[in-house]
Amino acid sequence: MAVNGSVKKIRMSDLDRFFSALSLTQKVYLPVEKAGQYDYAPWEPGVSYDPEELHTVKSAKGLFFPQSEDLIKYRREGLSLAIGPVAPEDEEFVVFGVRACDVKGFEVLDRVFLTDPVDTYYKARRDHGTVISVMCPKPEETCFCGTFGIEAEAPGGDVQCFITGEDMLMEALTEKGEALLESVSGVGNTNGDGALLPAADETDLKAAEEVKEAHREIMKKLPLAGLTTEGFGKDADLLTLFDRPEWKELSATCLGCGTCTFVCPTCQCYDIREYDTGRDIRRFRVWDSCMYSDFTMMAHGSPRPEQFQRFRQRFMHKLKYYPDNYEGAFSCVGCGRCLKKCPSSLNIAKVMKKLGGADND
Amino acid sequence: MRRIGVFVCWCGSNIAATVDVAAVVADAKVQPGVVFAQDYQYMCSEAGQNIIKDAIKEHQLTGIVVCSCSPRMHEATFRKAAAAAGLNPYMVEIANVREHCSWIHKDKEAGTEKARVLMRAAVAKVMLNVPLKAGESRVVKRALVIGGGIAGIQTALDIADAGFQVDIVEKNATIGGRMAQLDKTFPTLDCSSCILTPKMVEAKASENIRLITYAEVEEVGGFVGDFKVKIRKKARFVKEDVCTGCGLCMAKCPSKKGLNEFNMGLNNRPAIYIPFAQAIPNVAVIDKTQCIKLNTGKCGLCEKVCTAKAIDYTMQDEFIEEEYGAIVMATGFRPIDASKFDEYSYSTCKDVVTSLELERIMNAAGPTGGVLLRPSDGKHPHSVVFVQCVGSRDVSGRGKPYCSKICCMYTAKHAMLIRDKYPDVDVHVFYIDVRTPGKNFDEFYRRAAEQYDVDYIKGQVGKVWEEDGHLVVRGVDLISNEQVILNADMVVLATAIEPDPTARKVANMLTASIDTNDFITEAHPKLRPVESPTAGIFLSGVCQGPKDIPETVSQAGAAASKVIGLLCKDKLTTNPCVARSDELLCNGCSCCEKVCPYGAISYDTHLINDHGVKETRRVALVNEALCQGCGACTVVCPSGAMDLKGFSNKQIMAEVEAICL
Amino acid sequence: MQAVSKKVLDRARELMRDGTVSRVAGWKAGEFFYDCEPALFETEESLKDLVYNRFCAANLSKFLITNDIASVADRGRTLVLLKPCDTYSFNQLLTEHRLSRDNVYILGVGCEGMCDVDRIRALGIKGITGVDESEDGKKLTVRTLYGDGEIDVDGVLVNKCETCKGKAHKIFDELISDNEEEGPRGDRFECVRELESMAPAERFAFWQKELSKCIRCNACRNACPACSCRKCVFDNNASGIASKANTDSFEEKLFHIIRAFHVAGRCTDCGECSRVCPQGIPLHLFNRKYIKDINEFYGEFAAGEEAGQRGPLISFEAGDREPNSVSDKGGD
Amino acid sequence: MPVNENVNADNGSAAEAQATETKQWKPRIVAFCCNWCSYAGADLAGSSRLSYPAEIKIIRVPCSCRVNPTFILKAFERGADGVIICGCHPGDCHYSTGNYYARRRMALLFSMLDYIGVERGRTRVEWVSAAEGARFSQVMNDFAKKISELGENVKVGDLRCRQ
Repeated sequence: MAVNGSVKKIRMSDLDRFFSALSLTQKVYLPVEKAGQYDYAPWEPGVSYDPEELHTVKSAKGLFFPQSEDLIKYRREGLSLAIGPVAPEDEEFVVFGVRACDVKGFEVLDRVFLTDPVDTYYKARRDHGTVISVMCPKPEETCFCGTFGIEAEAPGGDVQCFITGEDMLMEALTEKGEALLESVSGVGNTNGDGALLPAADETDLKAAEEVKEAHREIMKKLPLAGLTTEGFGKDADLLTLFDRPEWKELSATCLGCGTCTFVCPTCQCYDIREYDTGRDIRRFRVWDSCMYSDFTMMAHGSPRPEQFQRFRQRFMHKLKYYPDNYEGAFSCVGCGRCLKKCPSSLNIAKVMKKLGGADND
Repeated sequence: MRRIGVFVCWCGSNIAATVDVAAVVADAKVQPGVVFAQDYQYMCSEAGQNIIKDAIKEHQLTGIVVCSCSPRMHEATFRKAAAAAGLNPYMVEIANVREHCSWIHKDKEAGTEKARVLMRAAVAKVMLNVPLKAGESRVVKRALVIGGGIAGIQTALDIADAGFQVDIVEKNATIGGRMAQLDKTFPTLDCSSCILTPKMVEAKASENIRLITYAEVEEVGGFVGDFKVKIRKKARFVKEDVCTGCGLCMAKCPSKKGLNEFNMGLNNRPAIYIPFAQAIPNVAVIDKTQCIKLNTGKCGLCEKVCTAKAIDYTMQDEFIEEEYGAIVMATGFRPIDASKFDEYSYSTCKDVVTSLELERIMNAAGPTGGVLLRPSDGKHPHSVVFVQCVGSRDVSGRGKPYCSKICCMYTAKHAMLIRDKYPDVDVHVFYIDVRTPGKNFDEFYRRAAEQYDVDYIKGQVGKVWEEDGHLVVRGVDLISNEQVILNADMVVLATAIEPDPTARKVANMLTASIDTNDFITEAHPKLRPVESPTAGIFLSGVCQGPKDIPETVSQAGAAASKVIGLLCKDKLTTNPCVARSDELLCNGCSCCEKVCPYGAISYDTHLINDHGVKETRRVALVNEALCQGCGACTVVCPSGAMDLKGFSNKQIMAEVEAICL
Repeated sequence: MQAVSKKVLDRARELMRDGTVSRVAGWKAGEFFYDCEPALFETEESLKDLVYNRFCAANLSKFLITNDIASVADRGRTLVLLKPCDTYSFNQLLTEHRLSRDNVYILGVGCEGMCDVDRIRALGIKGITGVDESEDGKKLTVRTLYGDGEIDVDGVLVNKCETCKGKAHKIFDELISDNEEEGPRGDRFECVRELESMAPAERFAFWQKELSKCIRCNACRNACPACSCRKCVFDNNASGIASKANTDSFEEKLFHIIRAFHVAGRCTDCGECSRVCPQGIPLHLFNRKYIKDINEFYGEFAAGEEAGQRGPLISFEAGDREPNSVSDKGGD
Repeated sequence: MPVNENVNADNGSAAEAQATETKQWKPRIVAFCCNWCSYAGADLAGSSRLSYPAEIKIIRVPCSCRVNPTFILKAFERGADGVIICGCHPGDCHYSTGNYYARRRMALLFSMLDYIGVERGRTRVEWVSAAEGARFSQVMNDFAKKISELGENVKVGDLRCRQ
């Protein structure tokens, strides 16, 4: 971390003030507890940031790629149709508290949605959103971002943050991030004895380095620390992997629900549906799951009629098809949500161990 | 692509006065799918129908909506008009803008708005209509009557008279039923067997009637017009076509301990017996529980004395399989068991008898030769007490909650007959109410009370017990509000009647529904009293509810006319708005089968090909001839596999949506 | 629990060896100690991975039909391990002709209550790597990346186990259980009464909050042994109510109400819906409401108590209560 | 199919939109009536000129047992303020048992709606025979009054397309 004017610090107790100041001009989304579960929700007075919570149930991807969003609206009249567009998002917003894995998840989505043909709805949200990441506190036994080369100690985004005891350091990484921090530079702190975001000094940076070092030590001890991508990716043989007999056993107890897909920060499949009142219609897209029996259903039936085929599709996509399409990048970020949430305790780590390199056993 | 036409009727001023017909037409023109809309003074008139027919042809309409009076009035008219123009008649929907709109609203704005919504809903529905075709099924020209009492006999006679074949299945060895056991009938006091016997003989003689006695229905399959029935003909050990009914065997039979069922067990009969003198067929039967030969292998006396060589100890049950177009239930009744009413001491005192037992005692062919004698000592009684409503109108759970209907009248009859024949006998009747609706009934009762001095006491009997060789009856007189204690030589219990216990089993086989008292449910209590809700099943006599002989006979005739009406047809047209099961969605869970009141749903296990995924599994099948289209199955089906044609889930939801727009 | 566990593993091996069964449906150890997954063991050798411990909450009844194990006769019999509560689901599936009894050999396994790792996490314990059960089965020692600690088993039971219906198996070929006679635990309708006693606005707020978390992953439905439709109406575009995602708040309510209604009278209260919900929505509160209503309106009825029962929604009495009178709790 | 592009559907008909704005809230009430008793009862109410509010719209079904709870929820989702189901009196069902099943289904559905906090008064079951035209009218008047008192259904509607 370079010592320059771009690293600021804020008292943890002043975070509310920070959100409040930002909220004057835009919505600030952060992990908020609701009936026992954390998910991203807009900040409002009374909502506070919980630095202890590692992951929201759903990742932050929904802020850029909502679970459902209207595409067009139309109305039937006699035998004709009157079509009206739905404008893409045009308001600025901030996402606060994103972890390293989820930030990498945005990159996975970017490759899909921002390359030609560009998804205008996604792009509008990406253009208008500013990402503030916070380095994770205590990683869980389900974490394995290291497997995909993610450095949890450099979470990224437009601004990345580190908690050093009473303070949080904020480092702007992009112009957008810099501008955001600049936008609140005139705000004073709660005590009234200085700025809300003073520049960080050497001591602060040293403290941050210590926090990171401690974090690295924990990361090494994680049960899945040794999990590798060996046997997958661009260089693996597609058909060999596809035809592996273990897929059936691996998927035998898959219920075909969409839990893994919907909590995943990188799954990007969607279906297009209509809300049809008989006269007015909204055409919208919704997240879809390749685990669903009606995924890519066509008139002749499903191209993947059996659950094991759909299960294989999901992991082949993450570990083989996506890397083939995007220069070797994997579309898993090791956040571990699927490890925690699958009702049948199936997950990508089991797949990688079973089908991957010898080191994984 | 759907091309819908909307026709808005003025009904003179009936609709047009409160609905802006032109506005409805204008709105109709912009509804999704609508290509044509027009109004007219009287759509149901020939000119109006021609407008519809012409528009169907000219605009290639695929469906039409008529905004008019209730579909209960003219749906059929407009369906016919559509069919005449080459459109499937089920592509017609009616928006009821008269009864449900113009006639009840005074404000024209509100009426017009509502008419628009009703039109919109009908358009939304017709967009999803599919052409339906009424199916056809054959009619087997033969009827089955289950039960050979007066109800069954009369039904069979009437059906036979119309020229149709009819089989009577009777579980006992003879037809005749309960009526054969009765002595005299109220209110005319003519002799029961004198009026019954000719009917029995006629049934036997009819070329169109086949009597299958000592037999029971074993299995029923099929549906209206085409039932398949398996009948078990129990072994009677006497060849029916050989026996002459001479009765010699009865005299020689050494086993004489069997209780005489015909005489309500008041005396005994031999193991081989003819139930009663006028039995039809007049053929002996061996009671295998009593026969020494069948139980020990020794004896064989009857075989030796039978000159006709009719005895066959090796006889086995036989099965008859037959097809029928219609089935009539005439399973009748029995008196309930009086022994569960301890207070009347029926099971401990021989001189406490039931009314049906009294019938036998009073009957010349009965155990006492028609002389009123006390069963305990054969002495002449001097005082008889009748107790009414034994087990009838009883909500305590021991008896029946309903009124057995016939008891008031037969008790008046018994009382009158006793007083007439034995003026020295005191007769008392304890009653809750005396119910005498019916032609000459009340006059009859009053004759008993007034002319014959029968002592009617309004009140119930609390206890009957034996003391010093006679009975003591303790009751209450509600009019004087005093306890009454009477000495009696005999006590007669007017026991409630209940459906014959075989009725439940038979009804289950026929999928005829049964009420909580085991009476068979009629299709409609007022309008279809002789039909079961299950098509092709008809009801005759007491199996449907308590009734006396004239009522039974008229119902028997009514059931027969319904059967004849059915058998006259060569083909049955089935309502096409019936349930339909999508085998790709069916789970085979049987929920639909269980709620179907018509037994229209069955199951089949076969190979299902779901877009290339093949699997052998159990799925529901709807018999369209049986299904009446109620839709009960569609709601219990969680997967939505079961849907109702003409009222499909999507159609109804489209109506809901259109109304809520 | 450990004693039962040992016997179960040995017996499964024996039954496979002597040819009584040709495969075993049980649980196998997962990635971590707590994520035991349902599994099918086709060889005696593979049985080394079979486990039966505090974290085998998954109900194997649904697993039997999703894999068509019990409908395919020519593959020989399958041994299935069923906990007491799982047997209700099995019976219900038998009632609905979804299983062939002859194809299954049921080993009823005793249960002392299953643990829920999410409830351990909810205590603030992070980075859990292992757990040890005390001799008496009352305590758990939890090992984590950040140190060890001891917790009460009772505090981390799976929701359904907190109000266990009783330890008796309703159907089995053979039993390995030492607490068969233990009755129900707690009052499973207390939670329903609590909601019922709230003001309508509070109830609405409660459900609004809970159901707005729903992500329509369908885990509740797909795990539910009563939701055994081959194709759900919500997946069927022709049904008129197909929907895929949380497009609006009421759609979620509609989904959950219809789901509760479809399983009313068939739900055995196995608790899988709440157990698998990634958002921790107390979905069992819907089903228990219906069980409670059915008991109150139409007499006690426990779906799956025995095979072949006629459920309350496919039955009626002439004197049934009128719908307008079902609630006097207000709402107006 | 002719398609008019770039027409804002919400302003498809300017006059209509304007009318909507000035319009007061009027309840939307859906009545499911069985063909044999209640629908005929409604016809009788009509031929006897016994009025009830125009907000009530009747959907004809063969039997009350045809009414799937889904229809009722669908109506609420689409903005209905009240739903009433009418059938033959218990014991008089044309199909002998249909209304008995309907009665159980509706009892459970209503109980659930109450449980999630939806106003109980928005749903009702009434048994009306073909001879009870006067009663039909009275029942509908009562129900409409109740719904007017309860006001607009805001809890369970999905008004994405509502103008």
